[in-house]
Amino acid sequence: MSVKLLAFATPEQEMLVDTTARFIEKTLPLAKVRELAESAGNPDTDYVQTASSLGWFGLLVDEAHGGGSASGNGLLDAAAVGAERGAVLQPGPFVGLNVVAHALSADGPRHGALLERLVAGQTRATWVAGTVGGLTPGPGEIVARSDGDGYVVDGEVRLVHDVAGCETLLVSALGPGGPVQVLIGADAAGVEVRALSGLDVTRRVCAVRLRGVQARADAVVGVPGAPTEARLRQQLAVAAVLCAAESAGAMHTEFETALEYAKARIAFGRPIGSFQAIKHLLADTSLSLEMAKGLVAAAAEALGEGRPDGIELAHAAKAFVAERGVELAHACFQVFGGIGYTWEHDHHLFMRRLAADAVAFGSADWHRGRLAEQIGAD
Amino acid sequence: MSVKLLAFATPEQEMLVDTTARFIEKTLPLAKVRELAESAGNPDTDYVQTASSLGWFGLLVDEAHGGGSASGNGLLDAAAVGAERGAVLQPGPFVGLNVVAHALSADGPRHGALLERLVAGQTRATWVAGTVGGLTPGPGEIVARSDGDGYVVDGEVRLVHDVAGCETLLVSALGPGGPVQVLIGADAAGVEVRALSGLDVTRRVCAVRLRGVQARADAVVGVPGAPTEARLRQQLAVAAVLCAAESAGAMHTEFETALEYAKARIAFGRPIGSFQAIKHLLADTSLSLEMAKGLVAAAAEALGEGRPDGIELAHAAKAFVAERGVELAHACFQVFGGIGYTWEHDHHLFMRRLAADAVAFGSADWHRGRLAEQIGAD
Amino acid sequence: MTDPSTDPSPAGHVDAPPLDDYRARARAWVEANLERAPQTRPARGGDMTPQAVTEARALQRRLYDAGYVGITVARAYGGQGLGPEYERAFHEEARGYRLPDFGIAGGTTFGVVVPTMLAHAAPAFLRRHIPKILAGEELFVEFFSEPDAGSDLAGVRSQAVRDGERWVLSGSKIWSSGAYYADWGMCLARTNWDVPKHRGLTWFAVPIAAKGVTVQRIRQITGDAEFCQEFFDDVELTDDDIIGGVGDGWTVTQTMLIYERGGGFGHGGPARQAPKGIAPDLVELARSVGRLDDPTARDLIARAHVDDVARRALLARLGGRMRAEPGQAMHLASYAKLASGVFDPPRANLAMRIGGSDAVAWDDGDEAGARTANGFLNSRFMSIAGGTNEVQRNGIGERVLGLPREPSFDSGKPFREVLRDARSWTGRPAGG
Amino acid sequence: MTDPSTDPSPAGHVDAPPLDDYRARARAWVEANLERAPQTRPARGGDMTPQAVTEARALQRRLYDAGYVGITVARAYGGQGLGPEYERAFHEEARGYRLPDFGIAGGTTFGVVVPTMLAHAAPAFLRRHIPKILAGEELFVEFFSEPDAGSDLAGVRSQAVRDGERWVLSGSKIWSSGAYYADWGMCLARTNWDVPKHRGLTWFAVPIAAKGVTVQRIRQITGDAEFCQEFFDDVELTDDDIIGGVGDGWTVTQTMLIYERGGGFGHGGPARQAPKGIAPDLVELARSVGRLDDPTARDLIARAHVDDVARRALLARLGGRMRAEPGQAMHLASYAKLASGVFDPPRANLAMRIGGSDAVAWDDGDEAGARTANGFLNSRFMSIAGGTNEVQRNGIGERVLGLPREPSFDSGKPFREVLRDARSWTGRPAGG
Repeated sequence: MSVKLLAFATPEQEMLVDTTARFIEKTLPLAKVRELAESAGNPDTDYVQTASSLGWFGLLVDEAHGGGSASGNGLLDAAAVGAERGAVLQPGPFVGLNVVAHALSADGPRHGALLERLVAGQTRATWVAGTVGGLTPGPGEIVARSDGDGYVVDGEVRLVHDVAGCETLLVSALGPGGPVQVLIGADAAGVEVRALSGLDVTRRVCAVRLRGVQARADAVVGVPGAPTEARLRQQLAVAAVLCAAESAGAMHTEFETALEYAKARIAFGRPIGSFQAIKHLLADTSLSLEMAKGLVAAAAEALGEGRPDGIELAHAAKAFVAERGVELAHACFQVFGGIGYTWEHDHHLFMRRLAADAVAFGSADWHRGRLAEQIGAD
Repeated sequence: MSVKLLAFATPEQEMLVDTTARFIEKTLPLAKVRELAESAGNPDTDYVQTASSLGWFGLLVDEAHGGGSASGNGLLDAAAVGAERGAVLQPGPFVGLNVVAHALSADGPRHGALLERLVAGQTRATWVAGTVGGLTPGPGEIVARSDGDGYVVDGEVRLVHDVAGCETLLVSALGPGGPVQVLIGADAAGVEVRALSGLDVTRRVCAVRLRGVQARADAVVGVPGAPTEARLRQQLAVAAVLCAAESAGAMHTEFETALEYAKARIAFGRPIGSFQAIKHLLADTSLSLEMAKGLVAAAAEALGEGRPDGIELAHAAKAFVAERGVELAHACFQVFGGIGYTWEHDHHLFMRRLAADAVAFGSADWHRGRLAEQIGAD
Repeated sequence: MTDPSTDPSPAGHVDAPPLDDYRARARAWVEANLERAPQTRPARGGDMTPQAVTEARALQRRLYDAGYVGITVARAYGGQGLGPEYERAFHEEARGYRLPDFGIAGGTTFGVVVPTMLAHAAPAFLRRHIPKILAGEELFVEFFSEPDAGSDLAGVRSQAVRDGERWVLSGSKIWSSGAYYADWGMCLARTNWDVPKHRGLTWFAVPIAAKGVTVQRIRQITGDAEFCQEFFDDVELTDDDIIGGVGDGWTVTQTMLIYERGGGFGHGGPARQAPKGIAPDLVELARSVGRLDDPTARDLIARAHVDDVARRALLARLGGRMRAEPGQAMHLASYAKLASGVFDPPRANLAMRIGGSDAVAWDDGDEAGARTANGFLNSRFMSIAGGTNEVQRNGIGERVLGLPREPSFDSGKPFREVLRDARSWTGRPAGG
Repeated sequence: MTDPSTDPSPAGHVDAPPLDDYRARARAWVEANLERAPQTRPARGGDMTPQAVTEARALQRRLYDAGYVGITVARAYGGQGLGPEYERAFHEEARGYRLPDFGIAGGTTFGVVVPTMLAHAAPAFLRRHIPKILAGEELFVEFFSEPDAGSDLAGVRSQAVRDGERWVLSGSKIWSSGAYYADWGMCLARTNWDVPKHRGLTWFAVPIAAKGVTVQRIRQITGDAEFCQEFFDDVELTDDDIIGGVGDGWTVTQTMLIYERGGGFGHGGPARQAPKGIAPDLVELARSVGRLDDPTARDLIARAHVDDVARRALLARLGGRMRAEPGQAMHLASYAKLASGVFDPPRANLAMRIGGSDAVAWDDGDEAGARTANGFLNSRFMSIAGGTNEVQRNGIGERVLGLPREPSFDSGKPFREVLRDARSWTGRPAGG
């Protein structure tokens, strides 16, 4: 049951989506996601390497570094993959790793060796960004002081995804001349990673604390200041779109499950889906879902094509999906009734994920705030 | 069909409500309200005098000045009257006049003669208040400069109710030492009253412009500065509660009319009210209406008793009714369907009134803003 | 049913010119023949004056003679028989120029009636009417809703009774947009009372000037009067006036509803007409009432913008889905209709919040306030007209999502009995 | 039906002491015998430990012996036979002191089960059970919902079959709150399959320790497990265990639902327990996440406060309406239930917006985040448990507003046939 995030898919996209869905179904279906959640585990190396062989981590990377898209618009392809992942509540690595790959790829050959290994699934990385001058959403922040021709970075960021198994962190910090990004080893001196308890039991989040961590000049990504500022806007938009795509996938499965339940469950001598109350709730919810899918695809398309409205659409997509995802989970809960209240039913896994995704990489309030800043600017 | 704003009413309150409802039904029923609206007319002197004989304008006034309540809580009584008025979309005078009477009554015997004539329906007055130091909601503002032992006032306030037929205006202004209130003749030099076009065709609003208008010392109401500031908070709360009471009445009739229509209208071989879509919409709407009535009564009770939470409840009541009133009109419109789209059907008169009331004496946003100011203060 | 939006047959593309040549010629013609449109569209009330109609007809005729209307319509019916890319090219070149404005009836004629006729009417009918329509001589409206059959679209009671060679039409229709200045009505009538309600219906073309037709304008909630009610007092029609087959009215209706619901996306419709920037209408409103710097107003505008782009993205997605599932087009179009019905009212409320007191009372000539207030009063139009939100939700629930049907009390028996039984509703199933 | 909330008979007020004397004695007893309650209530998960239950029983016994439980209950049943003003006086004096905490089963026993029994059970039953309940020896829960009968409250399939002098109970119940530490269940069972569903039901008191009763705890959405599922494997009961008449279960249920829906306002309940100030829970949350000065957070809190006071005002209004229309009490109580069902979820969403990332991930021991997240997961409880929002809306629509009934497929025929017919639902009325 594919999410069909794309109303039109090229044969190459169909293939990518199909192999992705089959890989997930075979390797980490929902029952195994649940087991992993109960044991506080994370996907193993095999999972990551197979995923890399399907192309998950190279979609935003140039071919010179082992990447390549299915359709020419790698972000649109990645969004389609993200939706299939979200549909089965896959844990990471995905969004964070793709953001790092995207950032390194944009930086040309400087970090080419690392990039190639990321694309090939030989090593993992994620993005650590708190509040960087209002360009990225908190929580927490990191400051970089000049130190010779490098930096010393300090601070804490909570709500970092997919840190488990990472060797490298792409850290966004506020430096003396504006934003700066540096690569830091996860085991470098002064790096402390702390697991947090979380609402979303299928995806672990950590806090990352840096105390006087050294970053040499060759660890810098991009050009600090205005160029990194522009880069951060782009990175955040990519993260927002991919996170929203995963949410749209989660919305899809949650909705389909409620729909099937409404057809099967009998009350008052009838299937409950024959009552207008339930039928209309599901119709409205499916409208919301269609809009969410359409908007995520539109944002991915525009941002991936480098269109001027790409970043704005990314903000809109994340804002829409953040609110509508939670609303959809509520609506489906109402259809499930009591059974949705049990730990054994999968509903709560989706409700938790959608509420957590609503905050990850910026809440609806935060993204609307960015849009509001544009008002009157044009 | 009484609104029954009060779940419990004393026999005296029952009597007040009953005579009010019968007076309205006989004198200015909806069909006549509509005629008055089409001709841009206003209630005549007979209407005002009979209303005064029912006690409409003395409920907030001490007995020494001809006033008196039915239950000991004059504001609660006035809210019950307001709800009956709103149910038949009565134009003024009511809210503005009662606010003026309330203000003069609080000022002791200084303006006793005017007060007695207001209570007796022999003359009319209304309240002109724009933005006075954030205590009252705009639009517009008036400034008072000292001039001998009196003031000269300048400024414009839009959205003034019930100016037609008024001889006296109670003007709230920002003076040199804080807020000040003065009585000004509607025909005084420098006073310009301009009728506006409005959404609510059953109640006319005007803009009042003052240019160098003289107010002598004996025209001052209350003590300028902090005492008037406290007085303005109270006046605004009274206006908010009475306006919300009128809205609750309008909500009541609009709802009852939609309910009857849902029972009578046939579609798809059934009365439309037998469909869950319509039934549940009306159930939710009636919940909202019950809450609105309960909250307006609670606010009137507390404010009328002088309880410390009175003003806070008044803000809450106005904020709730402002939003829920418009929402109720939308819900009923959905029940009426096409017929609600015609000028001949009464629905639009209620929709217009409720949307206009939502702004009068402060929008929901404004009243929530006042509540938000209290957060952390206690 | 084929999807008429993507199947312009019986048009043929035999001798189509190269697109670039066509575009260049169109540009030249437009520049030589059309006036520049004014920068801002005048705010139009409901009124189309006879003079405005006459002017529109003349301009339409010029375009028709030059071959720039009916570009995708077959030559046999007065069109050009070209592909939609030619139509798109012409409209791109004509942007910024004044085109014929037939008001709301123009939208009905060209957006709904013509494609529906092309899909269902007999060739003889099409040869008779389509060229005249394209030339601006026949403006059509719908005679569809009735006072007692609003959302219950198939519950019409106007009837056409066969009388020898003739049909005799009686009854009443309502909510026909712009009928007071149109030439014809496309009218749904019951031709058989003894079959279930969807099966006894037939569409007719009715000349509004015919004997027995009375048109009355309806004063609307805003005070305007662009809609009408019609009364048919034994109007005589013939078999030539039938669109689709006798008793086949519901099949025709299904096509019509795709276009009515805003689902006619084949020609690059709504999604491409996206306004630039963030909710420009609300930004203009906030500016005109001095609230452009108010954080609450800015948040509301951002909120509206998010929904706006989601709605545009929905239309694009639906276009794709309809191409993939043409048989579902009518039901998928319900999403577009429902989105308008669900999102228009809160957006209008939000405008009222931004407008504040200026949207409640205004000096004459202060357009921002009046426009916001009228927008508020009008905002449930799409939740009600042409099938309420509830009807769309039923359609989506049962036809798109496959949910079990509701108990039906009007589809299993002759329509005559439905009306009788409804009068004594008890909530008990017939057998219970 | 009389309103049991205002009719404390068969209690008699014969030798009631003057209220002031009573209050003074109560104060003295409280000061001498009770501990001060801790300032903040400890956050309690779902668990009632055996030790906590034992402590609560001992404390309850002390109060019982002193005459401070069952104050309004008749003396014949172990109570004091006094008016509600005495109960209110005692609780005012006891405020700030530690009272017995039986957890969620305590609320069920004293808030729902006792008043329902007093209204319907036979005197012999009441003499047997009420004194023990008041003394803390018998804690009751409801055995009401079933896996296949949730909102369809009367659709229960657990059955009690008469066998000579005995009744034999089989089937399963679910969502019984706190059954794992309770003594008895008040159980609704089908005693006749050959009448319509509301007419074949009977309530029984079932000892949880009885042979054939199995209790399993259910792990909930939050990870807690305060609810249980029970299995009945030929449990033997007698006529003495019946509450109300055989086949009269629905009458008893109607009383019970008034209390379940939060409509037991007779003793000055919810409306008086208003928290002081503006949404203190949300203010505390905003403070703990450092957003108390954030304008968006402040607006959200004000928004929640407006709804909070409107809900309290609703309860006060409903209390008044129920006194005026006691026959409508059960249906009016649906407003209270629906208000919770409708307003709880958006309030929880709003708390999540205020909590932001702190409500999504937290260090162990950071209570604000965990509490907000759990509140979110739990927020639909009142929309679902004990009859969903939809069921309440139907009740309000049909019974309070008088709207025409929906077609019913389960009330006009034996329940046995309802189950059979539902399996082959077609949406067609039986006769169509």
